[in-house]
Amino acid sequence: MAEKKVAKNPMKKKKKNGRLDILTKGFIRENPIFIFLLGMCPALAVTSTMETGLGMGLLVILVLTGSNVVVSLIRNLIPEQIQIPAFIVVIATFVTIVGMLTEAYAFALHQSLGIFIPLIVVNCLIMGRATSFASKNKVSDSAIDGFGMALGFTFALMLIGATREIFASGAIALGVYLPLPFEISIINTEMYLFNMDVFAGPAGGFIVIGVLLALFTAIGNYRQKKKEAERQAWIEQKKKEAAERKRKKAMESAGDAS
Amino acid sequence: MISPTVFFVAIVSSMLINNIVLMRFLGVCPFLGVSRKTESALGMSAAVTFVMLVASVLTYILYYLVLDPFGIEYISTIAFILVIASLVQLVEMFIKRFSQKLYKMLGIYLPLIVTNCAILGIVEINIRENYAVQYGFGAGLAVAVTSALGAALGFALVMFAFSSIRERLDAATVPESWKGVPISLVVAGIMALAFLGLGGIV
Amino acid sequence: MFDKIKIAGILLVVGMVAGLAIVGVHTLTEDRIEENRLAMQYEDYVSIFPDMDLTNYEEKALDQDVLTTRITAYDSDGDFLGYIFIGESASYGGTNRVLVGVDSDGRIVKVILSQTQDTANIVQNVIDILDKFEGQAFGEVDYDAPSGATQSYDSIWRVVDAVSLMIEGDPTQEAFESVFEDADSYDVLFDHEDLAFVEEFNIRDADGTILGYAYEIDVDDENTVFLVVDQDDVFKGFVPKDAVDDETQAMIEAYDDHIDTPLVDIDPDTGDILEDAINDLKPLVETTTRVDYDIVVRYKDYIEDDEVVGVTYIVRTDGYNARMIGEVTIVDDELFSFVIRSHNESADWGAIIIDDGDLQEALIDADNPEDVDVKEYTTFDATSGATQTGEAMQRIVVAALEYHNEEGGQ
Amino acid sequence: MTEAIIAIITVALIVFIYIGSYVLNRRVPAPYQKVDEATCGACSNYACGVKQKLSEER
Repeated sequence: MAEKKVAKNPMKKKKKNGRLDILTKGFIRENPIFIFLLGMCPALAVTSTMETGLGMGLLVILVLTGSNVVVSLIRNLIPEQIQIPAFIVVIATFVTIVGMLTEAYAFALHQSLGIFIPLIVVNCLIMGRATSFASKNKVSDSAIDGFGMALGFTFALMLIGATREIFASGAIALGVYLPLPFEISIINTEMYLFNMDVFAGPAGGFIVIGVLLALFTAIGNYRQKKKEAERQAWIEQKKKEAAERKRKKAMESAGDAS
Repeated sequence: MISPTVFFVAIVSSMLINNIVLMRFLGVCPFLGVSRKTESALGMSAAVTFVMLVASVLTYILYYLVLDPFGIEYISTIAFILVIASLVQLVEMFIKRFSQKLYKMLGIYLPLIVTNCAILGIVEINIRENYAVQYGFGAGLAVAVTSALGAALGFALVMFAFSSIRERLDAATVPESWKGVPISLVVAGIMALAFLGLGGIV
Repeated sequence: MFDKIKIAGILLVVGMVAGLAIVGVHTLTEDRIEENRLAMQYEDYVSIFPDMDLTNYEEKALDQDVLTTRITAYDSDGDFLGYIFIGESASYGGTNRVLVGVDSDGRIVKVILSQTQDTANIVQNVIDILDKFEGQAFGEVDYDAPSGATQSYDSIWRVVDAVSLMIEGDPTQEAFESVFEDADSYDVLFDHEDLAFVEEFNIRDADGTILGYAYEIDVDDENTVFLVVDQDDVFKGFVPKDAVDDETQAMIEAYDDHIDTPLVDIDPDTGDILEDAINDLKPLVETTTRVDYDIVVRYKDYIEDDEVVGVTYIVRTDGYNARMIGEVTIVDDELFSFVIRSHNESADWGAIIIDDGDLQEALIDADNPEDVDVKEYTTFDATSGATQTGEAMQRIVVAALEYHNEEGGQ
Repeated sequence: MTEAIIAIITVALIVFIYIGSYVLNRRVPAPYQKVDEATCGACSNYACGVKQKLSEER
């Protein structure tokens, strides 16, 4: 009798490569915007084009990685009771520095992001990572965590920005705000008659994020249902196997008795 | 002497036309987070109004008496956020000590305000507007505080309206994946469209 | 205790390190940021004059309400391209910075809204319409205001208007320049009533020194003429404001012979309004000592037995709405009368106290007009306009007395 | 140079004031109040004292 393929236990977690997991979890599973709703203000304000979203993302990558490293470095030097304010000082310093660097080396981006550069200070994502991860982990892990989370944030901003830009202008441009040596449109539908300016404006921002969130929730729900169904199937099978074993045992014991 | 219309325009434009939440995208986190009940929306608005007014006065004075004369405007970001943060700490402390009633009303919302980009945003905008250059130090301060008041009123207005809508939304039948934040965001988008029409006032 | 000191120490170290890091990065990036800001300005300039030579241009600060700077642009051969005027004007969102390019023919090259805090979609409405300015000559600028963007558009229009005035020239200023080559600016001194001329001006050179005075005469609805005298009241001729018809021109030319004679020596016999003006001005010239336009004009001396017993001062100040002119007469070093000769206060507020007359009386009766509490006379409105009107009136009396005491009535 | 020193001193001073006020605030006990745990759980604010207290109680 050929051995029956045994279903894997879906409840048993797959063994994961620790560092890789820290890096990639921010993309979908723990995406700061779509899952945790952190940093909604910049997600609405600077995503009228994909490139400004990307630019904001890059700044957040710099700030979050930097602040995570410093927070992790000083986590044992700072007394417990003043940890949170000390972290705020670290973050504010990083934001000020990154703001100055942007103004010096990416002036167009600095102009288009406006007050949202200083407002990175109050982005809950950064403080959240500092308190919940960097203050408890090694420097290298904290750096990877900050980088990965900010990458997920950037990905979300770019997705929102791309959606809004394509609806608003029918094309996606690159090289306008960032100091790139070229200026191209990645996608150009040439459908100028169908441009909807409202997507570049505030109303479009809210609606696009709302729709994308619903999409992500739907995918999450679908996955969960699938997982649930798998789990149910596995339980059914286990039950069946157990019943089989029981029956066999009973038959064996009956055979012994006879 | 500046005419009273300046104040009127400052209030109307920062409350309705450049509404802090729907047009400037500041304070979206509390807008989504604390707007589930009308009561908490109003509590949050009261706390924001108070802190915003005091913070605009303090940062304006700090900027024009210390940072600007010494040519060290570049530290304004860190200076402002720390001033706001310490302001919130002090206010919370005083409320805890002297008024239990007030603490019950505002206590939960005060710590939330530090990470509320509305305060830091309005403070930054006020400085960028160069009111002191336009109207002189004293009158500029008055205009800055007036527009901060307008912004706070605009925040309260939108919070109140939005929380009322959300209370209804909770009772409505919404598709599974749209429940909660997604449908609220779309509603906020429609509200923003409505506010777009107010641009014609001025 | 040691714990507290440790915390305080750590705080200071954290603060110092943060400050050091920020200052360090600032010194590194400072120059580049400055360069970028300049480059942003240049971008605007180049979009107006693509051939402009950025290494060779002149920048002049303008002393004007709306316009702040005038840039003279040259191309790489050094040929004159035109001017760029930079103006700042208030809108609802904040200050709008507007650039207006003017070519050598006096036509608008381009109008740019380079900085604004207004809402994006409103700004877009305005920007769409800015193209219409292109190629228009000043003097006949035609525009359609976009709907729903009134304040934003008005702020831009104010700048274009100011540029227009500067390019087209102000007819009054040009008239004065035809008499005094160095004429650079002028002020309206005060309005005259019941005389052949209506307004009095002083004419200044670039340093602010007074060159002379002018009196505006409305010959009829369309023809306006200035009677100009120099600092020593020597007649400098009649000059037309704008173009005048032949009849008026002939009237003016009849006086050409009298140019450079002291006004008091002219005894015309033409029987027209210009003669009336000269006759009206003569007594004023004889008795008027001009001090400075903003403060006091000594107007008339009352002489008894070769001794000055009374003096009338004309004082100008800013009321709530606009200029307010008062006439203060001092006899024997005491306030004798105080009349407001012209004002522009609103009928509901400021004008009420002026017409009422109680404050004037109180100011005259008071031993020290400075001590009069203006608020008592403006009880109907304790906060705004009226109080300021009252304070302006008080300022006039105080200024006249002060001047009188300093100069000893001489 | 003096400008840089003033900048550093200003930053250090503000940091001192801020952290000082934070420590002072933490020492003042909050009056007891009943919190709606469901609403509180939905909020993701790190600095919320109520939330910390709740988790400690648990």
